[in-house]
Amino acid sequence: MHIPDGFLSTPVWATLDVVSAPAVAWVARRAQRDTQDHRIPLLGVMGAFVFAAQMVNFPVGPGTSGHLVGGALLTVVLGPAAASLVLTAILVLQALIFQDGGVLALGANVFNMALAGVAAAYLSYRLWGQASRSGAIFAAGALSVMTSACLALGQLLISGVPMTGGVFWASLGLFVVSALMEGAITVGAVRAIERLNPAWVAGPQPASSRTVAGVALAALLLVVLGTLIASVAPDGIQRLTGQGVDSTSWPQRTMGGLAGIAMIFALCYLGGKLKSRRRSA
Amino acid sequence: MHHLVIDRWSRGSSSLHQRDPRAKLAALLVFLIVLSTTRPAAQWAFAAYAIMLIIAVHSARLPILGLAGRAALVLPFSATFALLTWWSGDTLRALALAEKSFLSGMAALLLVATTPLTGWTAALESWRAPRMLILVIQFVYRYLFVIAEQAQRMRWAAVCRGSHKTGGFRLATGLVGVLFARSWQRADGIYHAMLARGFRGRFVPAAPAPFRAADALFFSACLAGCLAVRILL
Amino acid sequence: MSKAIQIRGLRYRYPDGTQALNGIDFHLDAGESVALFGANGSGKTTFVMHLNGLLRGEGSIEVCSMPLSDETLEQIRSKVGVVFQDSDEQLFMPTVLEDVAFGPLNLGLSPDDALTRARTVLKRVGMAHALERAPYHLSAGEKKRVAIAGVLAMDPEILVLDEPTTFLDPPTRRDLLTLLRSLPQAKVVVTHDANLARALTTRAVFFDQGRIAGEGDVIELIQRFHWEYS
Amino acid sequence: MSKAIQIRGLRYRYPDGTQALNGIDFHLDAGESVALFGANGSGKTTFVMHLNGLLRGEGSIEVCSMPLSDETLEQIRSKVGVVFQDSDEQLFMPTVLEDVAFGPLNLGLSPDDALTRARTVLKRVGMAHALERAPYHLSAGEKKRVAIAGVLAMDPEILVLDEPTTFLDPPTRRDLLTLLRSLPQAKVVVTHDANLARALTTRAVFFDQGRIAGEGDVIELIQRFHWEYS
Ligand SMILES: Nc1ncnc2c1ncn2[C@@H]1O[C@H](COP(=O)(O)OP(=O)(O)OP(=O)(O)O)[C@@H](O)[C@H]1O
Ligand SMILES: Nc1ncnc2c1ncn2[C@@H]1O[C@H](COP(=O)(O)OP(=O)(O)OP(=O)(O)O)[C@@H](O)[C@H]1O
Ligand SMILES: [Mg+2]
Ligand SMILES: [Mg+2]
Repeated sequence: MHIPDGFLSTPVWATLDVVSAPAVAWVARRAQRDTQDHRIPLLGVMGAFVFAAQMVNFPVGPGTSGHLVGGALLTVVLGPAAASLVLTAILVLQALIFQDGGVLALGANVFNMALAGVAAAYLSYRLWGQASRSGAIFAAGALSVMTSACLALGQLLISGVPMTGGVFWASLGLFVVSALMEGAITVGAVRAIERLNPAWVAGPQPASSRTVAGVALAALLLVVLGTLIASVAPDGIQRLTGQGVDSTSWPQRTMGGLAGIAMIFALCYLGGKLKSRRRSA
Repeated sequence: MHHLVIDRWSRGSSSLHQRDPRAKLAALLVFLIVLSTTRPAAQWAFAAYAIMLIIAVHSARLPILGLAGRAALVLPFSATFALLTWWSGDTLRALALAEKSFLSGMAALLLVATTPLTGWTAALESWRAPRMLILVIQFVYRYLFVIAEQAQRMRWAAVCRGSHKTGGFRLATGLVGVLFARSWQRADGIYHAMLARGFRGRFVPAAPAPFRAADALFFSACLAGCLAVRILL
Repeated sequence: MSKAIQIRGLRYRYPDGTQALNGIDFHLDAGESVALFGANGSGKTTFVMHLNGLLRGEGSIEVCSMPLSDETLEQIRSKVGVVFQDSDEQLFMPTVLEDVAFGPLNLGLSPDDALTRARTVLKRVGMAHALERAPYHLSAGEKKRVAIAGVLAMDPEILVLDEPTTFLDPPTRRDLLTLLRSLPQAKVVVTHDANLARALTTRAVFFDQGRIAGEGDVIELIQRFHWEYS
Repeated sequence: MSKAIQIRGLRYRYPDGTQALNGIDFHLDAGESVALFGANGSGKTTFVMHLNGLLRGEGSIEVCSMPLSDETLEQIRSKVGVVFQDSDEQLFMPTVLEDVAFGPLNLGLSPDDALTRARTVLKRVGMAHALERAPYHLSAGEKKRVAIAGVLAMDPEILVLDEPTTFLDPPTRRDLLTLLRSLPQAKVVVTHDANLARALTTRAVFFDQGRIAGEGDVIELIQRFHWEYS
């Protein structure tokens, strides 16, 4: 879900722009570091490939069809840093040229899809890759889409875009369906690619850091859940029952929500650090 | 192909086309921020923003309807939410939501319709956007058309052989797999071509154009206009 | 003689505004072979994509006396087989046999019948030895043969070939020529190659900027437009 | 006469195990032009990729009396200019001018000098009107000219052309031929087109399954291998 401009309240888009810009810079440095230079054209062409692959219709179940979103596929093929970078490039082009997602909202869209979505895909692949490759790829596809979509929904709610309970649950239902589709499509696509040349798909990293991956994934998912809860909680009951929103209090609500997210993330991060320190000790 | 039209527009020669990409990008950001922080009740301000955009489109000698039609691509999304908002009883807010997303889209389009890709990527780069990101953007854009066309023809080939009957999941994965393989090979070919022309792991940038007084004037005018509307209306 | 294809006033404009076809009148008799000449970008490929309704422009198109419309589209697609310029774009299934059987399966044949037909056709184009190979790893000439087999397996009445000999070495070209000549179907051959046109067709049509600038005997047309370069 | 290229016992195996080159001996005199013939998949493209070290097989390669090694690689790449079969792979920069200036910039020229040289070369191939255009909007023939310009801008002593005329219409082909003939460099031309070979080169080499199966006068070789199909 690409958020256009005009939907997010100023603190929300501003915060996410401020968060995403250095994150992208860091991702770019990582991608450059663990990339041999033959991958510069590769990354670009893979971006174009994802654009094109999104045109291919996948029939999924009776009467429905979906298309590849591609975040998880790129993560599995290129690794997380390069995948983030490619997705960011795609989002920039979509915002400016294809009117898909806003310019000020670019930080939010990059955060949801290129950073959090890729992180979810990468962590799932790493966590479950040794146990069952297909399962891990499925989870990577599904969780990346679910993460991005829920974050976007939460940001819209925090920004005070009103939504009745019915719409809220319907959106969540829709997200679950598209997440499952993305999982299935990603598995199918990776299999097809492997059939042509197994060397194109990197295996998941060894399992030594599975705990870290597990904690990090849990943290990420908690943040997503936290965003949703924070966006609904303060006067969420009121909103869920479909009553109007008190539009004077939105800055407070926003700040409250963001603070909540930050706290959850900090807790998870600390937990992960402690755990890994104990392991290495 | 939507982006081909924009590409053609961006090679125009109006005074707006000639402004430095940095000035235009900065003006876009000012416009978007001012627009984003305008209260829903200030409906006159939205009218003023629209007029500013129309003047700019006119001075760029671009077809206003063509631009508006393309910016309207955001409307299905924003209309849905505007409807929801209107439902919950906030008519002004609903209206503002649709107006903001449409005007923002229009402004972004105006930038890319008056600035070739190389221009605005160079501007981003001079503002310290990671070089790697800029290169990837340029490559994605360069090969978008080539690979999309390949995908299109593969789909056609499947349609010719009656794919709507059994064209199932397997067909789609097969298509994506082959498309991937071809993209990968193409990337290899491109890399070889770069090596053959002396590439040593670093793109040598060409010299940027100077920032002129006219560019500074243009940006100041945009800034003043936006702020005046925001404060006065 | 009955007309295999009859086209009047065909115009097509790409979504980006390029007017690729600008009023084309064209006809093909049953069993006849016609060459399409024209400069790069003159609209030949665009035209060919209309023959089985992949693109839909203005004007009237009749194939085997059926006007092309949403109802007849499917039937017409099974009558007109198009071999694209680039075989890589045409071969999308993981193995050669599966690829060729794809069309017959869609025509409603049982899996067994479809595979049998695919095998027969592959033998005919001389590719019976490569049934289980991935099309992706074949040589250019082999790919072209498989692409043609995929189209022949649909048992079309009209064969449309868009620059069929690019990238092929002379012996493969000769073999392909022999194969094409032995096929009884009516043919529309898009090519820059005067030799190929002379060998396969008798009549030719010359495209220029989306219009037909000349029409007539192949040899005469090649001379008129200096369409040979040696 | 001094040798521009001297190769002995070149072998190359692709990572997937395909033995594409199987002991090639080859030489090119300064200023000479040679055609490479051979069936699809006989190893011509693979061979050509060795001439400037894009692929590295076993055997000895000397270019302008320098043995090819990691130290000389850069120098050799600036001496041997390869024009690929697919121009889309070769034109990767956002505008024509930038694309052609890419090589000179890498050679260490100042941006101004690089742009000047790019302009000169583009004028020479007749593309001076398209400096600011994006390569993907060009026609096939224009793309090929720009690709050649990009290579000429490196000021190579040897030009290598891999099937330079595919997809080009006859007039564009003729123009390209005139252009290539006017260039003084030594040339290696990979082609399936006997006419092109006769027009550009005097000597030819025939590849067969990664080996050289014949060598000699172009006209004689074409006859010996029946390498013409009309
Ligand atoms: N998808 C597209 N979108 C926009 N314009 C297109 C598209 N495809 C082709 N064109 C344009 O339409 C015109 C006709 O193109 P077409 O491919 O039919 O030419 P052609 O005669 O087949 O040329 P060639 O001999 O090079 O294959 C050209 O000007 C081309 O640039
Ligand atoms: N990237 C690759 N990986 C593995 N095998 C390859 C690769 N590229 C080419 N080959 C194989 O190497 C052999 C030589 O291929 P090459 O492309 O050099 O042939 P060619 O003489 O240029 O053929 P053509 O006339 O069709 O262009 C072929 O058998 C081909 O299948
Ligand atoms: Mg064509
Ligand atoms: Mg080759």
